[in-house]
Amino acid sequence: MQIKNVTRSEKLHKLALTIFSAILVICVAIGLMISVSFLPVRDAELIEIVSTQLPASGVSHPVTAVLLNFRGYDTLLEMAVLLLALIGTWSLAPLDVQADDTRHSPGEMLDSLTRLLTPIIVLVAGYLLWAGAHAPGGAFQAGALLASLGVMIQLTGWKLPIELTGIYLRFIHVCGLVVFLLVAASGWFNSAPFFSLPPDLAGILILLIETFAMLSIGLTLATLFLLGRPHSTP
Amino acid sequence: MITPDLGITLVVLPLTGALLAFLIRKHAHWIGLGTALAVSLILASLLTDLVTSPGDYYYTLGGWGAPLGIELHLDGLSAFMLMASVVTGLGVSLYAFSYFRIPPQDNGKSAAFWSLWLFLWAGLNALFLSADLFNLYVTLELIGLSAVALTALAGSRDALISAIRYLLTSLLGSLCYLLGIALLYHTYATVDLTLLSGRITAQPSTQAALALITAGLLLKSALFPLHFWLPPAHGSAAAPVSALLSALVVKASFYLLARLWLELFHPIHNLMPDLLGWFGAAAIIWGSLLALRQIRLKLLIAYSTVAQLGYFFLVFPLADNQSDEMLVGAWQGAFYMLLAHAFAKSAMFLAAGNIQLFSGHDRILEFDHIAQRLPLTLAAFSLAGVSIMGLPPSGGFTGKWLLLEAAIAQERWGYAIIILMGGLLAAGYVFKVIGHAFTQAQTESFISETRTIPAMMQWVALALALVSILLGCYPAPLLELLTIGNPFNFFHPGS
Amino acid sequence: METTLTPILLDYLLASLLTLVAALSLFSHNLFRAIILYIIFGLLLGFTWIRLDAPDIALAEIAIGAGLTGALLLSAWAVLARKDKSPCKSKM
Amino acid sequence: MTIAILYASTGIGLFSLGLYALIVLTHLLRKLLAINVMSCGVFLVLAGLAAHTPNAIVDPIPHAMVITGIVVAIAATALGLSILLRIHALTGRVHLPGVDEQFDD
Repeated sequence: MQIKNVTRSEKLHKLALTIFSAILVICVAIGLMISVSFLPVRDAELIEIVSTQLPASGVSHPVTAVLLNFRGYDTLLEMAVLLLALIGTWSLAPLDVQADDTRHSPGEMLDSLTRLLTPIIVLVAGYLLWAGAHAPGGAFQAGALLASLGVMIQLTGWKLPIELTGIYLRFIHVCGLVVFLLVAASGWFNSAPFFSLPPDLAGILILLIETFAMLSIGLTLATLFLLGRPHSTP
Repeated sequence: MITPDLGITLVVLPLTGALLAFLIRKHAHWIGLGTALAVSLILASLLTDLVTSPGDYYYTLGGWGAPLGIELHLDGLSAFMLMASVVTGLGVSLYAFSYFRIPPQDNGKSAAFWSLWLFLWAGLNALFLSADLFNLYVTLELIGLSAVALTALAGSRDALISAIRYLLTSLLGSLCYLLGIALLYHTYATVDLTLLSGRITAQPSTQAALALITAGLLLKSALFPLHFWLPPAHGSAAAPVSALLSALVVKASFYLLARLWLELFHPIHNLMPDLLGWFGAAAIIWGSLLALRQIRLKLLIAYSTVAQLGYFFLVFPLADNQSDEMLVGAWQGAFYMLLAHAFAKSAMFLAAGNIQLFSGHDRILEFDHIAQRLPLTLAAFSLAGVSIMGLPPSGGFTGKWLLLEAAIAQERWGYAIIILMGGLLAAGYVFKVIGHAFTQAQTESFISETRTIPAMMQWVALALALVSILLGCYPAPLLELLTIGNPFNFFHPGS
Repeated sequence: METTLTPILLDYLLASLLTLVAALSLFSHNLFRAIILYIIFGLLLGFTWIRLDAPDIALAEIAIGAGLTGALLLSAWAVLARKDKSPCKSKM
Repeated sequence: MTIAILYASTGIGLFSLGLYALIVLTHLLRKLLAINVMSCGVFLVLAGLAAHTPNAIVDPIPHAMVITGIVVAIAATALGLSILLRIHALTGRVHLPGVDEQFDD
């Protein structure tokens, strides 16, 4: 067993660290507060540009237009970040160790609740996805909802059949990025820059990207949870 | 005329490769190698285009244009960094192709390595091309998280602990950067670098953003005294990963800091250049002294990175308020050193990887006739050492000479002495390794079984080291490449 | 529009509650309580986003920031708690 | 004071609080919590100020940026937790050893 032998010098060291970081953080906070409170009201030029270009983006909800069209490149890279977190996590905790985990169901309550909630959640996710074009919602929120469904199903003791953990599952993980890349590259065929969506098709293309993005995001988030679960073999 | 889509291809190709390597795990190494070759070809044609029609190129993604959409920017400086990334990346890919197929490495690890590395590569190239502050944040996260995952891939206790320390540091750095971006956005209503550089004024929020962004990027580029996370991470990762981390990842944040400095913060700074210079000088001395004290080869090389990073930061005081010629010279020196260091340091880490695989450890005192048994690897280490020390003819020498010239011309003797002393100390730690490589093991260790090292892994290390030497023989065209598009005297467009 | 410019009591309440819950979560002695408080913090932040007229962020924050992050944290806590109780700790 | 400034200041407060906790706390899971609180603070500054415009028109661009940031944050948290669990499985410890502290106690 590790014996904690806290000497006086260690205590002093810790106290010094605490005081030093408290002073540092207070200085940072005061400086930032001052700079924020002196922030002038900026002009609305960019907001006007967003609203004038909105009709050309294919959707009428500005946040979705920014995420999937105006700044779609950011979203593409951000989905890559999510996928790479999955790959990193996966390399640390192989899925096949988890698959043969023996676990009892936490009870009928959760079981029947899940049965009840599953169709509702799928419906709501679908609605959020569709609504994203003109109202709050979109692929990320819908994907997160699907992932929470996945978490709930895992908590009821359902296990992923081992034959599904192969390339089919991985294909759903990447399909969001693949479709996004394909749509983005389609600009090249019209000799337009990367990521340009033709205005008359933009709406349908964005819906296409978002559908697959929702599946990928949902499954990736659910897999991240699955990989982090307690398993019997350490 | 330059083909505008070539730039974004340098991001899309590795991204596609990463997805394929994740999908088809069995052949991940072939996918990785193919991607590396394709990326190199694209870069070659991009460089040819840029040299034949020099200029400053902008590419509007989605065709929206600056304040609304994201723009890519290609000039000599970004092309130079892309070259560093692609040449090192190609070398490391060739090395990793053999490295991850040596028996104790399992297939899952190899597949994970290739996807993570290709994501990292996409992030690096995206960072060097981006002209949008928020997009740069996303690329920083792509680079940071893949670097952390690659460090953790080694799987040992030390690697995991340094990986999580690296993760926390990297996230702290990105959050500081993002908060700075938030302040800039709400002051000037844009995150586009070119637009911002026209609008920036000295305001409280801008000063705060300058401090936050600089602090975040210094943390990520491990400038002394914020280097604490670097040696354990670079010292405990797998050899090809250490090479990538030391050669490219820390330099990406240095590049970003330099770029923001040149385009945004130049007119509003006050004490900052001198502060960065002092920290850089301290890093050279402190990093070299610690490198001398190390008993493990990879940690020695990692501390040498801490020291060499210090040199790059000397450019901030040396290029501050100078005539155009002097300013350009100092910046060329810093970036030339950066390029030479990328090749030399990756060669060193790959050589160290060979030695570690060969003898099962990397304890310097227990090296047993490495020079006779791994001549190619030791040649690679020594040649890379020549460039790190800054002896002529080598890329390291050219870069250091340009910095020294600037220091002497400005009569900043302190910096000049530090530059020379750093070289002497580097000679100390490089010769310490070479000396032990020629002799018998000093401490009697039970002779462990040695392993044969694939020829490819030895030749790649040697080739990268040779490139870092060759950089010193023909510096003129590359130094000229750096100035295409006038990245260094942004505020004197007339001259 | 004028009403949205100056903060009302609710805003002061939310702002101080956010800070308080965050502080309680970070400096709570019990790890489980810290995580639960963090989830409550995420939900409060979700309300804040609604108040700030950002329903998209509110949805994402509640689903991802509070919900899924909370689930990940809790399952990690479960592993830590189970291992700490087991006798294999003595091998340290 | 406007709503925007109030919530941005709260964001600064959360950022500083998280920064302090990140430095002082040693438990790795708590450090990850601190990072998360910090990023929530940054998001509050970024999107809280979205209405800091004439007539308080809300700017959608920071909103999109924050959604991107939230996804990046959960990716980082998940990666951090998985490394933390591996460290715990290998060593039984969840605290970061000091820089000068040897890890073989």
